[in-house]
Amino acid sequence: MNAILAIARKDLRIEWRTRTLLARVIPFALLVLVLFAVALDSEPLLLRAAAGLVWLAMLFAAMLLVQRSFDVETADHALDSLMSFVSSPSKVFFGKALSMFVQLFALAVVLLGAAVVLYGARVDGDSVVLLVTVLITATIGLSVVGTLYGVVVANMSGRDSLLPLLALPVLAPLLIGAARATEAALGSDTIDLANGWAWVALLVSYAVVFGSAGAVAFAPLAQSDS
Amino acid sequence: MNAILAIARKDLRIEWRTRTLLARVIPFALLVLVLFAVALDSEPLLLRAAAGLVWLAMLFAAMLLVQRSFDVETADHALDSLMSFVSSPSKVFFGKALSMFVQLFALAVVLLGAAVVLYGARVDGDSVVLLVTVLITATIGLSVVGTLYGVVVANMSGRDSLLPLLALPVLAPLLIGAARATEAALGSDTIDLANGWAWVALLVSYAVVFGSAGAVAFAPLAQSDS
Amino acid sequence: MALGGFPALAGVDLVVRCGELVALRGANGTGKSTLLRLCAGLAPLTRGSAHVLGFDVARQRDVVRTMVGLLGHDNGLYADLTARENVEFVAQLVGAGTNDVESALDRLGIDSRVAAARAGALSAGQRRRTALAALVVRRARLWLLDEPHAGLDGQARAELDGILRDATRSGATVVYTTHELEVPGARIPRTITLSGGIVARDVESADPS
Amino acid sequence: MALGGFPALAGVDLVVRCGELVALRGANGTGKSTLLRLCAGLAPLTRGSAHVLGFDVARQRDVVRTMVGLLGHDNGLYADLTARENVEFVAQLVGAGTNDVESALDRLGIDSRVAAARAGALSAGQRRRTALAALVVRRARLWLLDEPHAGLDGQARAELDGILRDATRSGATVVYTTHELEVPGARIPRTITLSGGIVARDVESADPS
Amino acid sequence: MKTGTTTTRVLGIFALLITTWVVVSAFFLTPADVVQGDSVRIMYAHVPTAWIAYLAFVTTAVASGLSLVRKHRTLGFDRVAGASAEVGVLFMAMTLITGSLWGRLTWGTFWQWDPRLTTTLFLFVTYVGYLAIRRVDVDPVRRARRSSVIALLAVLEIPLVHFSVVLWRSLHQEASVLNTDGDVRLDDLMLFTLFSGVVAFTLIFVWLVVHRQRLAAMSDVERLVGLDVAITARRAESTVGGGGI
Ligand code: HEM
Ligand SMILES: Nc1ncnc2c1ncn2[C@@H]1O[C@H](COP(=O)(O)OP(=O)(O)OP(=O)(O)O)[C@@H](O)[C@H]1O
Ligand SMILES: Nc1ncnc2c1ncn2[C@@H]1O[C@H](COP(=O)(O)OP(=O)(O)OP(=O)(O)O)[C@@H](O)[C@H]1O
Ligand SMILES: [Mg+2]
Ligand SMILES: [Mg+2]
Repeated sequence: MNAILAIARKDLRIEWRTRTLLARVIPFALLVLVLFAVALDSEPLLLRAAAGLVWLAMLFAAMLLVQRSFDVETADHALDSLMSFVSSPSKVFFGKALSMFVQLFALAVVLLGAAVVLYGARVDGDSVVLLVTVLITATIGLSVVGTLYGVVVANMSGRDSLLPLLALPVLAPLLIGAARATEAALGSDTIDLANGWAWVALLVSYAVVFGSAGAVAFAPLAQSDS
Repeated sequence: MNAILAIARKDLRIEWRTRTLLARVIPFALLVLVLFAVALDSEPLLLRAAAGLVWLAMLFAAMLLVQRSFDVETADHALDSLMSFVSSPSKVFFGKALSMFVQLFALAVVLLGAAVVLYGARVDGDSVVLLVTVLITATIGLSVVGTLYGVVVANMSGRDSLLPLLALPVLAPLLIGAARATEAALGSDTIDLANGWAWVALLVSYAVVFGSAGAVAFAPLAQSDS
Repeated sequence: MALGGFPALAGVDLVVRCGELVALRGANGTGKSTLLRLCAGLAPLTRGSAHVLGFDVARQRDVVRTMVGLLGHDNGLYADLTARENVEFVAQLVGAGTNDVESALDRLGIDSRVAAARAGALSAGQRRRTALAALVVRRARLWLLDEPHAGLDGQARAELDGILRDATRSGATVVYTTHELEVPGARIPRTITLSGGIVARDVESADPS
Repeated sequence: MALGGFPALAGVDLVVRCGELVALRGANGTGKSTLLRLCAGLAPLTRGSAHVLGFDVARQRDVVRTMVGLLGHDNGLYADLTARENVEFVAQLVGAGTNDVESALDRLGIDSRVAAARAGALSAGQRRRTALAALVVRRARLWLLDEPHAGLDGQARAELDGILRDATRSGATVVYTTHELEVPGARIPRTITLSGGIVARDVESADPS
Repeated sequence: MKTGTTTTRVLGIFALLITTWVVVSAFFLTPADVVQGDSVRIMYAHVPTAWIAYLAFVTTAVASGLSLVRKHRTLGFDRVAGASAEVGVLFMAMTLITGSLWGRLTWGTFWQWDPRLTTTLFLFVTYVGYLAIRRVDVDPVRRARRSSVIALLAVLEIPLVHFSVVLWRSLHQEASVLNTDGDVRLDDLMLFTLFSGVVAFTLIFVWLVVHRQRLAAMSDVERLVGLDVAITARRAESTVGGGGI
């Protein structure tokens, strides 16, 4: 437990010092939202697609954060030693997933706020609970899958291009689930609250499956190549 | 001239050996097209936005290629020596931009083909000339801007997150121009062929401006920090 | 063991006793680094077997990993943490105290200005010293060091020799590689020379200090 | 000159003549690497001025760059090209021929198996040798080498000393840093010792070979 | 060296015979559909390729699991996993191609953003990624371990594809645009032909995997034989007693 926290704290300290999230990833994600607007070039369209686009931007931004999180480990081959400091490799997994969660959650809140401003999405009082639950469960799923695939490609050359290729198809169900649930929470006419909660259930099982897969699979994966 | 070709050849040889474009970036870009469809979740919408989405996917994929292109240079600090081998730094710029162009052009052709299949875009016989011209000019613009910003972030830590942040806003005009011109070539009802050629003129001047800017600015930028 | 089809090691038969201090020598590309990484469970074994501290490296990798401290050609530092924070992080994970951190930094001659600088902004030798400080804090049972002297100045080299000797005194086993020429004053208990992936020479010094 | 607010060099007053072979010494963090990078036009100059081969480093950076061959702590190799392709690439850019490539590889003891292996799959010393071969092909007028001996085995070190001497004979100027202990047999014409960012000692050997 | 044996040759001949029967039956014996006309004949290629792709990916997952568990046979199972995934990607590509041709004939477009089609595409890309990671040149044992984990995660997508239509409808209010299950009513001969197709493609799949796997095994053996030679050569490099430094 202690080790998990120490690792998460280390990651967050590096984040704080380099301000990657604040100064780069958040602006990048906002930029992506704007670019969607540019590419679509129509307001009613945007409003209809708002929830999906927010989560798509989250996915792209998450790729950057995951890459960053493992660049830090592999730049000077720190991951090899890190693995030798902990009694069980799964601690490294949960430590890194935890710091990832903290950062992604902050990002999700900002992006949702941006969608309200940019795309004119609306948040009602009674659906706030659903919205927060969606944010938390989807972000947990995103963190564990991101961390898992981050370590898969961690020691490979050209990992920048491999990570999205491997992780995005696996994240597609999460994208669909989170988008539909968020749509429900934002009061779309195509999907109601009850349905939104059904999607949340899907998100929860997604996070559980990949969380346990990650804990188990981390050890065989976290070995350097050269 | 010789040096430019030697540098481009070196980059393409590394690409051929690692198959980054073929095995990773192209599948990634296709995946992005699919994710757009999932996020938008509506077919008429997709058809309307097809051109914009293709170019947006190009932009994201280009970020990966640029990153890869400069990762190769900075992994072992090769860029410093490379700059000292050529008589003028602009040769390095044009060499790297050339290899980038070759790769991006191949990618653009594949993506457009995918748009035809997936989004139902249609290519008519008489607009093929416009389409090819757009592809070439926009890809040239993308290559020079990508290379220019690639070197800006080349020696910075956490460049994965910085590159899209810096380059994408600059590429926004290109996105708009290429999207509109492609729309015209694909025979949309909102924009006609003549208008398409006007956008091409814009793309050409964009490429010229950034091409010369890159040639001049490359030298002061390509200096390592540490 | 083979890397990418090329046999890096071609049958090293080698027993190192507990508490020994062993210098590994050999020309470039004879497989020294590969041997160390193998013992740390980081390189795969194609043929044969390797036991470290009584554990099989291939099968009980996780156990082996926790007992071995490896300093490779790279330092394994986080560039955005200061030198002190790097050592402190290791201390937290292995359960060492703040005193240990301070004394390790002190011993490696890392003064407070250097300790407070980002690891990424240190000179090559200062980074190497920081990595060594982290290794001291770690208190591994088997120390594997790949060219620990490279980049260190004369004073740090002398200090390093003292540290390695102290480690063996407290029961740890130390194996390190080096290309340094034999220095007249220094005495290394045992020198093993690799050549072409096998042990070519194994000399036990007459008077281990 | 200052890095991140900390003055790495505090007033080095130094003249190196053409065709000289100079060894730069000093404790870790005294600014040797910084000095070399400065002369190569890679580190910024905060105060004062530096002239290399008659050109101002700050103002005529592009000219200086093309005349200086720098081998830093890193090797500057492309991991996905083979050792030979790496040297060939340099040869193409500087206009050297295939013979030069072969003779450079030969001189550095890079046999055909090693030359045909990906640079990323070489041992530390083999990579260093490849970088040196590229430097030989380059034929710079000023050679700056940052710890060129680190990682090389005894044979390669001897070869390196020969190469540096040959370079000075053909009119090039060579400055290199080192932490090696003074080796009895070897003769270095001039040794400069840095300390605290200034020149502490400047010894000209009596009999430059 | 050859990769064929009597068994695989017999297998190959059977595959050929049944495929011939399927082709004849699909084009000449089975009736055209009332609604779709002759285009329904694509079904005999489309549906079996989809199912064989599933079979291939499940095989990959099983082989990967065994490769992780059976440590002394890691590489053997890993070869099967890799070969099977390659063939699976091939079949999935055929599903996509036949499907979109069929779509062109029945819907007038190559593609519809229907949940089954979309998830199929995701499945396809997932295994393209799997193959991409197998291409990265590392030590075989490490590659086996890494790709096994990915294969075990990837196979979870198959139920997603299969049940996507149901799942989507229960959760999604908008009815799916077009029912891909089609309004095809299958008579006995059609059904028989369809299942003959499945058998034929299964045989082809097995045949391909066996050969692909043997090819990989042979190059591995060659590598190991080469390794012995290389080890001898490597030992000869050593200068025993002489100075290595
Ligand atoms: C690119 C387009 C298409 C793709 C990617 C595709 C994909 C698939 C897949 C993956 C399956 C296996 C489903 C399973 O058993 O889990 C399947 C089955 C099937 N497809 Fe398609 N399909 C496409 C177009 C079509 C079209 C145009 C039709 C007919 C109008 C069609 C009719 C069928 C039928 C009848 C089955 C078997 C019954 C079933 O399992 O539902 N498909 N297709
Ligand atoms: N990028 C940087 N930012 C801030 N300070 C730096 C940076 N690089 C080096 N320094 C500091 O400048 C001083 C000189 O560093 P330099 O690398 O030149 O030393 P060196 O003599 O080469 O030492 P070594 O023998 O360890 O290689 C050191 O104290 C170091 O901490
Ligand atoms: N990742 C790899 N893939 C293929 N071959 C490799 C790899 N790493 C090392 N080798 C080869 O294995 C042999 C042994 O390498 P190793 O790094 O162990 O040598 P070393 O004794 O440490 O040499 P040095 O003194 O130069 O550090 C070398 O010939 C090298 O080319
Ligand atoms: Mg080594
Ligand atoms: Mg230095």
